[in-house]
Amino acid sequence: MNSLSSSLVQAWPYAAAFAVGALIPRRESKFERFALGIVGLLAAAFISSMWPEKAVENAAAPPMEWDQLLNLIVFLPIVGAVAILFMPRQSPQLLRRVTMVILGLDFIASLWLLKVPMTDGWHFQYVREWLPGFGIRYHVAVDGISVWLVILSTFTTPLAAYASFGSLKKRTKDLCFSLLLLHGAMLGAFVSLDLFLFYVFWELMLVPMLILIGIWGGVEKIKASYKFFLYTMAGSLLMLAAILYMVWTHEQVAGYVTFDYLALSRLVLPQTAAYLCFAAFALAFLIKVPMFPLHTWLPDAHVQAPTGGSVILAAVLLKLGTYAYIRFCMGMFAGPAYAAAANLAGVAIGGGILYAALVAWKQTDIKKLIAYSSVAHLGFVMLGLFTGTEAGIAGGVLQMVNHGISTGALFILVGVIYDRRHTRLVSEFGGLAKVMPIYTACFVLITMSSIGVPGTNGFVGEFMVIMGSFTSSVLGSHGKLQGGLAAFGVILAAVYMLSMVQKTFFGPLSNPKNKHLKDLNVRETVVLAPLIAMVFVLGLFPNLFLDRMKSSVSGVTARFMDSTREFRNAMDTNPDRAVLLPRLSGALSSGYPEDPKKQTEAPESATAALDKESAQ
Amino acid sequence: MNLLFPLSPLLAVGFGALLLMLAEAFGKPQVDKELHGTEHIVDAGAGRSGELGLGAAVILFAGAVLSVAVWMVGPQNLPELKLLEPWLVMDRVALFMSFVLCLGGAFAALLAGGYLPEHNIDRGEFFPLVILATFGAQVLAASGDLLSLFIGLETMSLGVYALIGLRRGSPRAAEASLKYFLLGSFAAALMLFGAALLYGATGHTDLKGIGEAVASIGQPGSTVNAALVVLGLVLNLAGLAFKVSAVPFHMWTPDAYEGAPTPATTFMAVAVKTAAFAVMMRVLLTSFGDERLMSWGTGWPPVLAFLAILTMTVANLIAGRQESVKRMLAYSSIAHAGYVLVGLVATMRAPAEGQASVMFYLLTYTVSTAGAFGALILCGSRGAEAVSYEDLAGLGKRHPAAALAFTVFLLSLAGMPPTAGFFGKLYIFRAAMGSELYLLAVLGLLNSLLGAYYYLRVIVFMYFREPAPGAPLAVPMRSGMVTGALVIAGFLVLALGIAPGTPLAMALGAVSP
Amino acid sequence: MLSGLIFSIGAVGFLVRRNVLVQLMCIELMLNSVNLALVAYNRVHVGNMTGHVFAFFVIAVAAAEAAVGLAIVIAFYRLRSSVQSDEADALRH
Amino acid sequence: MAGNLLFVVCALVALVGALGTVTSHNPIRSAVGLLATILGIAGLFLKLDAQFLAAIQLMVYAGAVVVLFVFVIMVLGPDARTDVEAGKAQISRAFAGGLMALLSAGALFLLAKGGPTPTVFAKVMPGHGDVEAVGGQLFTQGIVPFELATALLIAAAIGAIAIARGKAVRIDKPRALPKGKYFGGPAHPRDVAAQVDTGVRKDGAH
Amino acid sequence: MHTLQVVFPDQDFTLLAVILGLPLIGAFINGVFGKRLGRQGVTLMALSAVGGAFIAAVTAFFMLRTAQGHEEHAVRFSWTAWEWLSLSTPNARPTLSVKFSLDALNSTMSLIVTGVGFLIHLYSSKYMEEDPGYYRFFAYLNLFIFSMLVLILGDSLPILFVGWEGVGLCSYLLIGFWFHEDANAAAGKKAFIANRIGDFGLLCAMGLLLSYTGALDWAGIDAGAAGLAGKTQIWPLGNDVPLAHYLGDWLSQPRYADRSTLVALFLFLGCAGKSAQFPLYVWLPDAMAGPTPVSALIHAATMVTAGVYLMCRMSGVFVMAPTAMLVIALVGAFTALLAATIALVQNDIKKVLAYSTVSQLGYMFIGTGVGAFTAGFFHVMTHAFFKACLFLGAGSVIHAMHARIHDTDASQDMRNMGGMKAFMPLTHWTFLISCIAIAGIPPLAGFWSKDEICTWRTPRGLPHRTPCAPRTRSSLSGPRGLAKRSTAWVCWAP
Repeated sequence: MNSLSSSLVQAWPYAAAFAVGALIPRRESKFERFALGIVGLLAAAFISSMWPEKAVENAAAPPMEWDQLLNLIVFLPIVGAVAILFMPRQSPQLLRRVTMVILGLDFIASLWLLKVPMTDGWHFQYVREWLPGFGIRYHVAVDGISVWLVILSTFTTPLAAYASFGSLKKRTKDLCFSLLLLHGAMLGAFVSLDLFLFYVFWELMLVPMLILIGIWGGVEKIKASYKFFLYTMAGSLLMLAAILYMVWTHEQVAGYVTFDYLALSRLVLPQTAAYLCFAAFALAFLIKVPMFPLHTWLPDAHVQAPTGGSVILAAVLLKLGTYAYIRFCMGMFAGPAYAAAANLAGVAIGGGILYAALVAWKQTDIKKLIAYSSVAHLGFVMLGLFTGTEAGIAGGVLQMVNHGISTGALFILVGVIYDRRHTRLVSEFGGLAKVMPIYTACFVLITMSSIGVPGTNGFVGEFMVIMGSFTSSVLGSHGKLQGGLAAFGVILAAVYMLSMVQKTFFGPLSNPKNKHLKDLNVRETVVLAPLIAMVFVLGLFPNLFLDRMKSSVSGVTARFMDSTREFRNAMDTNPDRAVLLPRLSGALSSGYPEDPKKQTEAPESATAALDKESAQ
Repeated sequence: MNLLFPLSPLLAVGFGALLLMLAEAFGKPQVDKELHGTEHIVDAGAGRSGELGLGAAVILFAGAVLSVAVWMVGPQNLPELKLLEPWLVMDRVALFMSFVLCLGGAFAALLAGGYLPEHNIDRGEFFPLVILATFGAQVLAASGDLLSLFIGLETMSLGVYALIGLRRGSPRAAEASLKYFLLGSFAAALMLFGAALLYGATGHTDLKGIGEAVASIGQPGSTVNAALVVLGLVLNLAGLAFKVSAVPFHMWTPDAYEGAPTPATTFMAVAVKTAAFAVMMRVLLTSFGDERLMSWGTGWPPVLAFLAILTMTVANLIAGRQESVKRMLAYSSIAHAGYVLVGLVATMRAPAEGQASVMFYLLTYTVSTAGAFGALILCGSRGAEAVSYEDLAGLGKRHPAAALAFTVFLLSLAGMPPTAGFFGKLYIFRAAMGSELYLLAVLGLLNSLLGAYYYLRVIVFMYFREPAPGAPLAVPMRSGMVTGALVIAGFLVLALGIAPGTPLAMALGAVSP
Repeated sequence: MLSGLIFSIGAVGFLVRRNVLVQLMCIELMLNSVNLALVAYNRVHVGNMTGHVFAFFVIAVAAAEAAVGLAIVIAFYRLRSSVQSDEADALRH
Repeated sequence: MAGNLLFVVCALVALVGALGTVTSHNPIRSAVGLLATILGIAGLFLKLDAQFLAAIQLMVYAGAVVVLFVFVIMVLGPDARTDVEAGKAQISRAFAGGLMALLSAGALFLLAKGGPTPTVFAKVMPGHGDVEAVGGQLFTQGIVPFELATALLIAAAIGAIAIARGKAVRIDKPRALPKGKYFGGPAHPRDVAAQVDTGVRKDGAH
Repeated sequence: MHTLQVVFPDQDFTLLAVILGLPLIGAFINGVFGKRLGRQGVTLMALSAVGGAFIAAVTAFFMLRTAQGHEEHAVRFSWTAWEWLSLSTPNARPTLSVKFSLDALNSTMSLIVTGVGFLIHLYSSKYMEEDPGYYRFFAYLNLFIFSMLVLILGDSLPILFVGWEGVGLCSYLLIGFWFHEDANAAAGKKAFIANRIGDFGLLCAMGLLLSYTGALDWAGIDAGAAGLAGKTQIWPLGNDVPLAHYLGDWLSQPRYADRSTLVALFLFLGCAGKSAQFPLYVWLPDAMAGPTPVSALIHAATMVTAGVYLMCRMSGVFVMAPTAMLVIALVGAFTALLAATIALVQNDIKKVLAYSTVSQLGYMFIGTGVGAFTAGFFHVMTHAFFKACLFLGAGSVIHAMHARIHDTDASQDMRNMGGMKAFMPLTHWTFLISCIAIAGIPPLAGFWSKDEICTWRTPRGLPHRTPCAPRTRSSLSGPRGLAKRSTAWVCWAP
């Protein structure tokens, strides 16, 4: 009895949160009330369970890491997608339910990842030989950076799916299949630590996304889908070439063949090759991000994709580029990445933050505007990564999550009016605040988050990135200037977003077609509620997130600096030979022999062999 | 001297052909007399394509299984095989190739079982011919002597000429057959002259002997005429390049592929090419595997590399402009020949890896291409083939399973993971990297981007386009055999993409015992 | 040398002429020249009869090829009433 | 020098025959040219101590192949000689032929220049090139290709028959509409109508 | 008092949570449930929230005084809510907490905000009675009070920045409150973007401070102020100038600036945006599109003075940067003069008052620019009262006019007014008193604060003080004239 009452007392914040959530809607719908209550409850539970003190408690007795968990998370949707193939097309309701259940389960499973304090290094690691002869292994693990992206993905995809089910009524089977496959592939790419595995997932994403754009897209869907596919593939093929080259060189130097990220990150390539490989990787990732001037596929893809596709594209898919940049470019090519950072940061600012913002300003299509704002936001993310400071990188990662949430929400919101009016031109609207007050409130709120008003999520990431670039040593003497310019981007964000909001929602209700637009329906509200909740959770308690990624970020940063130094040393000694670094402090073992049997004499002999070859 | 087992892959196929021929000849035609009266000459095999196709497939699958079995036992454990040398070198490479060839032939037979009745080409001869051609291809792949090479080549080619020409009512088929025949025999003559020159220069017709003689060039006491050797090599290469349809010698390919009945096209694209590559590899490595001839400055690699680049690029560029899916697939098969050539060039510095990559690539290419043509067959019926992109519009909606199968095969051809094609390409380009042919690898990879474009186009049409109102719709046929072939091919494509370990090991084991 | 000449004539003829029959004959010419070369070379390498054996098979194959080739020509002629290989252009359209 | 005389004569006959084959506008004349070449080569075979092959050459080529050609030419009648060559195609063809001629000339020149001349004939073994020697090798070492050649001949036979035979049997069985859900079945009611239509759809061939 | 000190210890001063929390709860409840609460409920909620905050602020003020009574150094109460984020940079790893503190400076300011804020709430509960967006209005107002309190109570620059942007946002929402008209929404947007330009400066200043001092909270900045002493290279931007070879030595010579000057100038840019200094003053007159109480609260009494507050708060940085101070003083003087002269020719009563505000803000900047931080801040306080009074008076007049004219623009036009003394005596007298105050007539508040600014004699020996003083005096004449004019028009004109 006593324990019951005490647990009741402990439960009051959750109860209160539930009550507040449940009280918000003014409609009759019980489902809506319940769902919003649950959102409130979950938000409260999330905050309290993630509170740093709690995490310290957990650290004392870390719960067991179930090494199959990542397999479960990745393959649940993929298996689900295959299962969908064998379900009857004639009963869309069933297909939708199955999809939602799978995505929901996946989300719940991914929350389990948070149980473990994310110390530096890898967690939930699972390694299995796949093709031993090729050095290809199935190697998955998360660290403090990827765990958030996994959760972002499992969090937004169900929402996107739920939103899509509201507006896309045709070809449900294809929709469910693509969503699940896409989801699984994205998760796989976030957790894989084997370059081959990563590449497989990276490419696997293309087709379902292509289908999403191509089947339910707008007028120019085919052009957009080609553009999306070919751009991404062009980059990734060069990356494949670089991967193969690295694997081969590694084999020469270390004596065994492997695609493992951890093993390859110890490799220092000859100078030219290092820069070329870095360029190939970076190109692949920067296309995906996308960074100016490789961004031109994105507006098309966004504009043509259906709401759910846009949400996933913006929220998760683009993050793969930025994530992969941290993981692979900075992890494996620290030296070139360091050298290129300042220039790339300039591009990220000039082309991303400033240029994209200016372009966004001139857009007449709301969705295109948001797409360009995506480019600008991702410019911030990339800038954060280029700074090479902990603040910048952590800010960048956080900004990825933020962008996922706020831009995802914006796309859902645009989808709402598109469903009603089948147009997205700003000029078609005006004064919507009068007929759709709740919608307007949500839109303005998310806009504020998108332009980085403090207290919402957008601010935290941008702030950290800007602070990071002001204090960056990587950017050298440009850092402060670049920080200042990035800060200037904040103004532009306000300019284009607010202009659009003003023209769309305020002013007189000029277009008679808008007179009878319906406000948000239950489904849309339910989809938006968790996103809005997260806007505030992230804005007010960013430390819940930063705390988990802290040690990973500092590890990544430290290793970045260390291996840059090592790279320079190696280049000073002999720029034309490939060497294998000793394992950096803090890096984890790849499971391969640390010191290949000929470690002591190997560098000489391998070098000699290479010299001979290059002499030929 | 028990050759029964060691030679079983060849024997099974050869005797199978005879058996099937007899079955065809003495079986009872199943023709609906009421409908057609008796004014026509009735083929013995008429109306029985189904069972004949099945039989042929069974025979060829048996050949494939036996190849694997012999591979497992290992030719080095079967001393009887030495008796066949130098005519037939049944080493593991040959066995692997034989496996691939039988597989390709079996697919062609299965597809024909569905295709022929549907398109009113009710010709029982098709099946013995397929098997005989496969037999020829096996011989070709295993030949260790220019003579057996020539015989194998001609067996295969004559079979294929006939396969193409089988559809008698169609001028296109006759034309395709004629073209293929003329150019094919021209190429054979070129090759033959090359062989004669080689013989003249070295006094040997067995590849190994030629190799030894070639290696002795420049050594004191050698009487080998280098100019003759080079000319012979060039003529041989040209002849083989005709067969694999590498770019300056590719002119016949699209026409022949398009005009032929699709199962015959499948066979040509799959088996003929595989066998030609197998023999090309063998000739180059056995007879011209000399240090000097294998090096970049003084040997054939730059020539082949040039051919490879030309083949990939030109074929991909032209393929993108085709309006007929079948023709597109024809060009795509040319482009794939380019990728295989990259693997061949890679044998320059990484012989084992290069060979293994070529072999594995041919396997993946076989299943994907057979699947793609099969899917194309499935999409046409009643004498109407789905030939243009427009025919396929909206297929994804009307016949999702057929479209899905097509998509999988196309993705495999485009080299998207996790399909077989991806692994094949990966291996090829890895071998190229291992040979330090970076530029070639990068160009190849960029070419697969070009390739992705037109494969994607089919997918786009199937899923994203609606058929124009009133346009004729492709109605997939209903054929258990085609379906079966697709299921098998699809399974292989995915299996080779996800767990290619065993075949990879087999390919690698074949070249490095 | 002579065989080379004949071979060249055959090859050039094959490329120049567009009468399918003549083309076929040119191929026969080429094969003949091959035979000649083989036999001649066998006089150089007199250890065995390889060249002769080879030539023997070439003759056999040539005959088979001629048979199939003529069959194809007849089939083609039936459909198009022509033996010009230029006429074989239906596939281009 | 009777031998050399034989060589010159035969070679001339063969060359002239070859040229005649290529240049003649009448297929019959081409065939005769071919025959001349064959005869000339047979003579050369004799000169090269290849009696057996010479006989075979005469039997197979002169006896079978040329006859076959002539037969076909007769079957085709006057159509066989419509050899109008003009226009653009002619130019490209001439170009190709010229290129080939140049290439072969170059190659021959190369051959003539380089290396020991192949015309240094070795001393002839007794029995070189007679039936016994060739047959011996054919049926001992050469048994494998010999067996393989059977497959070739079967293929050629079937192929030639299959291609050249008369009209095909047409079978137009009325087919039931497919019922399957996946492979083949109509998933859309419109397809049912469409299937009826496709009966008269354009043929795969023009 | 002692009990209070036990309940609210110095370092865990949860009374601040009360001060902050009440308006926030008010805003949330009014915003989300306002429509269901009804008019009475909303009024009650809003007023009690701000009233409660005011009472708490008064309590805190007196507690601070009591505590200060027997302490040598400045007493500071602080309350840490939670850790917000951690910024790890190569040199420092400051952890930014959501921490609030109360000292002499902001306790006064919090009194103004909650006090004047409460009065204006009270005023608007009647003024806005007829408006359909009643609940929305009060939600915004409460949110504004909350943001303003965050701004002044925050213990570090980022927290201040949260409030800083928060007030900007509320200002945006309130200016565009009647969003049905394009002009209003546009004015809101203009205000927000102009403010953002200021925010840009503030962001840059934060970045520079972080890299020079390694901290962003007040104590940390003071502790690390030594880091500001050096010089930094501002030209060339990178390692060298591109094409320097062709451009001549003059361009490629490295140039340096004081770090403190850079920081101070960026801070000033931030302050100028918020406090409507030249050239960022443009938004303030347009902001008069909002409801009059809003103008009173935000654009006169509280928000616009945030810039001055920040300058006072960062005085430690500013005194290290004499060049920046000179710039500030000059800009302040120029703004004061410019705004005053513009005001002279305005006819819209609210615009007149707006320009007067700009001009007064100019004074404050002159004050802080010459180092008279106390004087500047004193003027903030006095200005808050008389300008709020003026605006509320103007609101009353407009309301009355609107009842007759039914046209928003016309009802604000001073030429349509006159002789109102007869109808609205109370308004007349209060308006008059405020006018006298703003004109700096001796017995009233305006005199003392202006006098303080003008007569500032600093022991720090700032070199530029002397040339500034005459300007200051000359610009004083402006507001006098304008205040008189408006009074005359409104009250006495026939």
